[in-house]
Amino acid sequence: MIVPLEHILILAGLLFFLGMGGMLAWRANLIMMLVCIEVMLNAVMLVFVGGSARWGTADGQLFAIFIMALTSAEVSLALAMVVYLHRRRKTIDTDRFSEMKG
Amino acid sequence: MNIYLALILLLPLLGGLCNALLGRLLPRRVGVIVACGVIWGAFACAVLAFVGFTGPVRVELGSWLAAFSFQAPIALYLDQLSLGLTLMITFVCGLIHLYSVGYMQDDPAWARYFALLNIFVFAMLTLVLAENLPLLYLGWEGVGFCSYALIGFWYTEEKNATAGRKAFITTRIGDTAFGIAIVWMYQLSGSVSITHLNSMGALIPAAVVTTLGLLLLAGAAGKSAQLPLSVWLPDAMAGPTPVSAQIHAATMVTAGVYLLARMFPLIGSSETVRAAIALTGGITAFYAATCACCQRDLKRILAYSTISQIGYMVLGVGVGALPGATFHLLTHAFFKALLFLGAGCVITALHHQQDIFRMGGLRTKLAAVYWPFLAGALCLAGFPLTGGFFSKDAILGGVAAQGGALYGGLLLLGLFTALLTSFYTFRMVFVVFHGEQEHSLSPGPLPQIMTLTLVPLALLGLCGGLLNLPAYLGYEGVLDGFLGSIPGFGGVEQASHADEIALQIVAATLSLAGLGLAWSRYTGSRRADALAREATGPSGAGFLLNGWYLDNLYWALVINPFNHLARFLWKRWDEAGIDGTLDGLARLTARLGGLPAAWSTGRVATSLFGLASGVAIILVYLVWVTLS
Amino acid sequence: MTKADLMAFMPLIILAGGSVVVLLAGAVRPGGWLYELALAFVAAALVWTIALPATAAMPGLAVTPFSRFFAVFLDGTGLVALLLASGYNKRRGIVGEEYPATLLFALAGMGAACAASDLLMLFLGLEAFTFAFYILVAVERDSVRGGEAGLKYLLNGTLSAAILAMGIALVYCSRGTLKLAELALQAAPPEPLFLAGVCLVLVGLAFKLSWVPAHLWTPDVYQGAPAPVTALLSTASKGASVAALLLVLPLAAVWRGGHDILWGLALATLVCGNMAALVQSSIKRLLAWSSVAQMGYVALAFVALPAGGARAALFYIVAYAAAGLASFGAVAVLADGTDRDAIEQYRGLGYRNPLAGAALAVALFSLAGIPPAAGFMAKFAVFSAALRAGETALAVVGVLSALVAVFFYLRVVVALYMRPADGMEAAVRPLSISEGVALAIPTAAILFLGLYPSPLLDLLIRISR
Amino acid sequence: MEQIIFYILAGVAVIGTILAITEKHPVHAILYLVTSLFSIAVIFYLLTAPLVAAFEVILYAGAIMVLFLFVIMMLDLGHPEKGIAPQWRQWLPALALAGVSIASLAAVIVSRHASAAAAAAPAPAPAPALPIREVARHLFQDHGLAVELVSLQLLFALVGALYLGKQSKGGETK
Amino acid sequence: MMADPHLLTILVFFPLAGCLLVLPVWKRPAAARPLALGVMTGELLLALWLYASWQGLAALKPILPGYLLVEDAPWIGAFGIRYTLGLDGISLLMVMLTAFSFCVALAVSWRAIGEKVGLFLALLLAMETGIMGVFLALDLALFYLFWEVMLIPMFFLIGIWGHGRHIYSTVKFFLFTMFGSLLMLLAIIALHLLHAQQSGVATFGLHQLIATRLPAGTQLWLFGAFFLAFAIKFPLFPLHTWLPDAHTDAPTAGSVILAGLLLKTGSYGLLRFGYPLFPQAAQTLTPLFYTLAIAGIIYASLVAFAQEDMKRLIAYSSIGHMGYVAIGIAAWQPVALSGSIIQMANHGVTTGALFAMVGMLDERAHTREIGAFGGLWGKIPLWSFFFLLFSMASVGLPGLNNFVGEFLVLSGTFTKSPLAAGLAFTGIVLTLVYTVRLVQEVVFQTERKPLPLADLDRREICLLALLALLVILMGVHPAPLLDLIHGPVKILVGGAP
Repeated sequence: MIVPLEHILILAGLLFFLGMGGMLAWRANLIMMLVCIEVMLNAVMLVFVGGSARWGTADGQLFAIFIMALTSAEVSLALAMVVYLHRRRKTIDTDRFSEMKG
Repeated sequence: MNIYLALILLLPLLGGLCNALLGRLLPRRVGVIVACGVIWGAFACAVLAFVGFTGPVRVELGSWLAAFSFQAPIALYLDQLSLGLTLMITFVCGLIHLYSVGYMQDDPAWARYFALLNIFVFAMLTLVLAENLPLLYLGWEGVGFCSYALIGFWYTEEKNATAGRKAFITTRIGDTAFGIAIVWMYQLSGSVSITHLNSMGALIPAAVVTTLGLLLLAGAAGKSAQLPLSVWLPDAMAGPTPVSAQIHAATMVTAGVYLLARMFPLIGSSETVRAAIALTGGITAFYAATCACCQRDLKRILAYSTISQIGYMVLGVGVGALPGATFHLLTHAFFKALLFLGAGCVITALHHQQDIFRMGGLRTKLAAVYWPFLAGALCLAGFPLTGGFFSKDAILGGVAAQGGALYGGLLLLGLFTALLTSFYTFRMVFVVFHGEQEHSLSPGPLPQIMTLTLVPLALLGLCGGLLNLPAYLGYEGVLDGFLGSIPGFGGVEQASHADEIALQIVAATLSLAGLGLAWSRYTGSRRADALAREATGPSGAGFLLNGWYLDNLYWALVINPFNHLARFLWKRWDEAGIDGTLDGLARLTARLGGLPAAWSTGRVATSLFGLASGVAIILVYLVWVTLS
Repeated sequence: MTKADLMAFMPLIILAGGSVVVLLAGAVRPGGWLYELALAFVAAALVWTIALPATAAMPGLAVTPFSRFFAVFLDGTGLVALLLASGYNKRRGIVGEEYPATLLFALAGMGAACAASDLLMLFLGLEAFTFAFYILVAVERDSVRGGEAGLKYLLNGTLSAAILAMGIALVYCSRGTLKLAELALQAAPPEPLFLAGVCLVLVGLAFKLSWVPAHLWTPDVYQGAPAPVTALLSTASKGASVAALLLVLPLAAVWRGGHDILWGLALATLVCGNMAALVQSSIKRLLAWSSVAQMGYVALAFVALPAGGARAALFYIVAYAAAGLASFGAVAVLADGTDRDAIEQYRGLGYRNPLAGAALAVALFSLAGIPPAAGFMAKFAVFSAALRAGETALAVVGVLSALVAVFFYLRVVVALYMRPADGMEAAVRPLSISEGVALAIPTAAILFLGLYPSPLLDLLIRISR
Repeated sequence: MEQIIFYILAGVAVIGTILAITEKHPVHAILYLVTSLFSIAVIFYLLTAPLVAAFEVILYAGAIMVLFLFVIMMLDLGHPEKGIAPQWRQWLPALALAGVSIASLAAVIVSRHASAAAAAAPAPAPAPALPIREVARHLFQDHGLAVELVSLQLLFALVGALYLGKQSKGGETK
Repeated sequence: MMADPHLLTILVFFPLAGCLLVLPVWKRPAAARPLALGVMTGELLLALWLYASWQGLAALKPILPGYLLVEDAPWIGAFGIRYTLGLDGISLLMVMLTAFSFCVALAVSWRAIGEKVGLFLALLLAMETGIMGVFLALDLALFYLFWEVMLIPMFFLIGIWGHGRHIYSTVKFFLFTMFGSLLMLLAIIALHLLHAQQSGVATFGLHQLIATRLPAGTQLWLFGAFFLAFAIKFPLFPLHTWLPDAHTDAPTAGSVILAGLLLKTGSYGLLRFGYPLFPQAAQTLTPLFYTLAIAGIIYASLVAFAQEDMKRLIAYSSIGHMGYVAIGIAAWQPVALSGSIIQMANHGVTTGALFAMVGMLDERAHTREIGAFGGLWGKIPLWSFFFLLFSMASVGLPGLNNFVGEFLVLSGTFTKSPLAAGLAFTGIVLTLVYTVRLVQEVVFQTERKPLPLADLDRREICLLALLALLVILMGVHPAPLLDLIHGPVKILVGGAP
């Protein structure tokens, strides 16, 4: 381990919650929300890789790789959704999609 | 004996049921014969029972209420008191039934009438013959119901129906007290048998006996129209006149007296109770007599006089003169029934005119009514040597024998009442039958059966004194001897012969004085003046005419508040209060439900915030838990 | 992988393979017997699971009685949902092989999640079916609401996935393994990092179970998605999530805080769900909020985990699934090609479509917890577990909110049967056979479980041991 | 030496991320993010996970970000003047929540209990770097089923994207 | 004679079977009506047959003392719930009342219900099963199940065939009863758990649970929950407001069953479960119980007096009459308890009859406003005769049935609490006040509005004559019924059997 695990965790936590904060704040732009999700997932991967290094097992790395795969699947679907919604409403402002409420 | 007793009860019941259920299908003649036949049949049975009577018997006919220690079978108890009353009731009612045949000859609802009349007799006999209090209560309520239904017999007029309702409710107020007394006695002794209870007197604390006595007095006051529950009886005259004669003069209204006499061995041991009973009776007698002096309605005069006479009986019970009270009960039954029936004749003859100021001079035209009526009036007024004279005197003698300030006062009151009685009785007789007939309508024909039934009653009334002649005449009264063996009846304090003779002289004088007063006022030249003055309503007459405004008092104190309270509770409490609170709670819940619903704004960001805040909260909680 | 393992895993393989086959079949012969084909696969998986009670363990996956129970449960709901969808989708113009194939994939994902023996498989399974639902929710492309619902589900779902993953990552960091059995063993005093991980996993699952405060997507998505999808989403996905939670919860078994967190979640969910449902005018939203509330009772069962809460939760979720399928199924049938959604529009429908109306009414009574419906037995189980665990206060809250719930369920029943249907006469469309079967199965299940729950309860006792 | 590189990279990653999520222009944001991702990739490498590092560069910084750019350009969203950046009002609660969370998480991470537990645990101090072969063996031997599942998921990502991307026949409906 | 305990199952589920038979023909009234009649009559005959042979059954001494028949089978083992039905004198009385009341309900709705007849009959039959179950269940969970099940048909009955604000009323009715019963459910479970802790036996059986020893506080809480549930059904003041609404807006059959049976389930539950399970707590709450019952009697009588709708008036009178039942139970004394039980049956018959009669009037005149009638004795004498009879029974005229119950209740209560009994006596007057008002304004006086009224037809005469016969018979000769309940009451009051 090059640095204590705690430092990696704090870095990852910082990134994770930055991403979360961004996602909450960027309600007007769907693309940016997806970007923020990527940031969060990256942080998760960082933790896994850190853990893997800490314990010397491959599971963490594998989990990180699976997350990558999942992310690609989700992003492709999410972007298709963006295209679909934009085509319908000419906007990617999520606040505009609030027909159902209550 | 069993079969007689059972028949005495069953015959009227069957007759009543027969008319009630099949009345529409039977021809009138058959129905009427059945109705009268069963009563006379009952009378025959009563006579047979009398003949075979050797001593008190208890007869159990079947089970009724039986749960654990509470045992109230259908059991009858025949002793001298109940036997005497049974004889009287079946006889008088039999006559009244016959009378009714004539009275109701044009009424299409005869079946209902006779059914109720028969059932009334059944209930009254049950009351008298009951061995236990619940069964007595059955008869007690049964007569109340029949009275209710018969007062409102001509139901289409609101006045009649209301009068029936008033009678039912007022008497039931008394019944409630009676009911409480019954369950109390059950609680004290574990039994509701009258004989058993009467033998319990010594074991029950005095205070409790007093309370019980007062409760029973309240019950009797309701049924017997004593103050303060007397208001229903004058209104009850709305019913057919034979009904008034049978129920509201001869039988039912005396049930209270019977009850008090029946339970006297138990309650008589309390001085307070006796005083209260005597006071109630005395004041009621006076009160009703004053009211009777100013009435214009023939039947109302008789009604008030009934109240007054029952007051005498209650007074008699109060002073322990039970034979006297019973004596007066019997004679009163005869002459008051007679008076009512006579009044019924007059009213029928005059096409349902009841205002005495529109009568007059009927003496000749209705001679067949006049003479029996006069006989009844003499009895009522206590004219010397009539039955009423002796029986009333027996009571007053009992009062005199008590001594003391209270009873002295009551004696004076009773004597004064006797004067009033004589006055209003002859006022009635003179106004109706004497004088000119300028106002009077011409009387129509009367069925013969109506006038014929008056005769035996008149004879009985006049000769009723023979039942129980005073002791100073040298031999024991028949009735005293007959009743003497009943617990409570014996050992009545007797005034000395001299006192009794003195008292009778005073009474006779008062009676004659009243007669004279009425004579001077309502016959001859002063008649027109007096009538005119009374017709316009002299000052103070309104007070007496309206029964001392007792009705108005009840309206103001009870009925109006009751109405308002009922409405208030319904609208303000039930609907606005309870339901309003619940509806408000429901609305509040719905309003609160709007909060979580409003949280769901429909924007994605809100739901993401929800998730994120979940994370934040849970982490903060974790820190708080693990690091503290 | 031995042959025995293969036999044990065959249902999953059937579903996964089936989804590909359906895709291919759709490509080869568009508009063919795709739903029937999919049905055949689901039925095959179902029959296989019941008929061959084999157990097997492989890295990441373990076929146990627990997972087999859930396999039956999920395949059953899937079957009903497919039956419902076949007619509904035709009426709504949703054509193509995507729907049945995705549904099969979703079932496979759920099956994997329930059979997971390590956190990786659990995560993948959960995300797989969530992912499938992203597609299914938005499958009605012509509907304005479908897209919106899809977007909402997608964004919430990815965020929760990230949280879930972070939780698993923290757990892994602190213990160095992903195997559930090993994680549950090292119980000792749990270190805070591990607990943080478990907490985040809990939040991730709270999203899937619609627990407050992660519930806000529920009404919107339920309303926007096609009714058969909602039926599946509200039942199978909840069931799989309960299974996942049951797998994860032993990790925090000795930690008192886990109980407290669930306590808070249960309270908030019970109150929030029942109250919000009170003011709804759309039937789907009403059912959605009610489903939030129902999950509150599940949470209550989890609070009472040491006192037999697991089997209460399992029974509850089965009972709820039956009611959910029946109610959303009836909504799917009664919507009848229109956008009928307001409760007011259901006036008098109980007479015009007696079977669907009766199914809806029975389902509502079950949801309200009134005997003889299964919902009553479920609430009975939950309340007895709660009381046994000493959670009297929460049980009383549960009871009182159930009273509130009775009111809004009755509103629908009142509309169905007691309000005159003036001015809303519509031609009566007889139920197709598939719809009839799809409604009859859950309705019969509701009544059967309400009157004779013993077999299921005994089974649950065995598998939750 | 490696430590210093780690901290520098960490700083770069954080700053890159902050810039990315605050940037109004989506294209710029993507570019900032790529920077951040590169530095994380290097950190992965330093943490003896070269395979993940490689995938990070290839897949994340490469494919996915390109996909983003592609969509941005396809929808013609690359106009910063049209973009609506979050207001302070929107940032505030978001950052508050994030701040609270990260503070709590940090507290948990550095708490005494945590370090004590870590010290107590028999930590394999010099974790041997896992060879890629080993990782691959794990991947396909132990997690074969997971790979299958993920591959199916990717397939359905394709299906779903195609389905949603299809022009509906009826054209626009409101 | 064979004492087959399955008879009880048949008794409970025969109507349900009838319901399932009626459902397929629910669109054909001509087929559904006779079918329902057959089933209900069969049920009544079965109940009467049981009654005819009760002494023979009692001699056989079944498992539980005091019971004539007991059926016991495992049901839900996981919860410890058993299918336990038991018939003793009290249950038998209630079973007869139930079977009879349903026949009455069917008879009064023979013509009155013209829409969705089959559905109506099916619901009636389903409800009969529920109510039978309530009166027979000896397992608390089973009892609760039936207790709730009977609500659903009633909910539909009022909601679909009611009039006026029927939806409000039916929802109110349902919510009120649910409120109480849900808390009772918790109490039942809690009691079960406490018993399991003590004895290690998981059971809901009444006779096992009675043996549970509970600390005073716990007992009070649990009894409070039971009491609330039963008090709502009773209904006790101030929990009564659902009743006038539900009665008024229900169809006639609904009112008959509500008054005749549903209210009885509350009192039955209290005396079968509430008091025996929690004797000390019941003792503690007795003053409260008295207070509420007496307040109810007086209050309901006052409010009844102010009513303008006949049905509403009778509904309030029901509250008053049930107050006597409540007092009798509160006294927990053999005489009073016998009175209460008899009064339950009496009230069912009398008030059921009154509701039926108002229903008949409503069918003809399409109004129930008291002010609209008057002088009916002249127009429809038969109706008026029966109405007068039942009114008099309702005011407790001796010789008619209500008197028996009321008097026994008051007698027994007086030995325990003279004050309570004394206050309750005032109710006798108040009852008379409003009843006589009703009778006078409807039956007597003159006609106020010309209404097209026809007198009773043959079916109605038969029905009312039967009821009248019962009213008189139970008033004059209540001994057979009192004998029937003697043993069970003795066991109840004596504590553990």
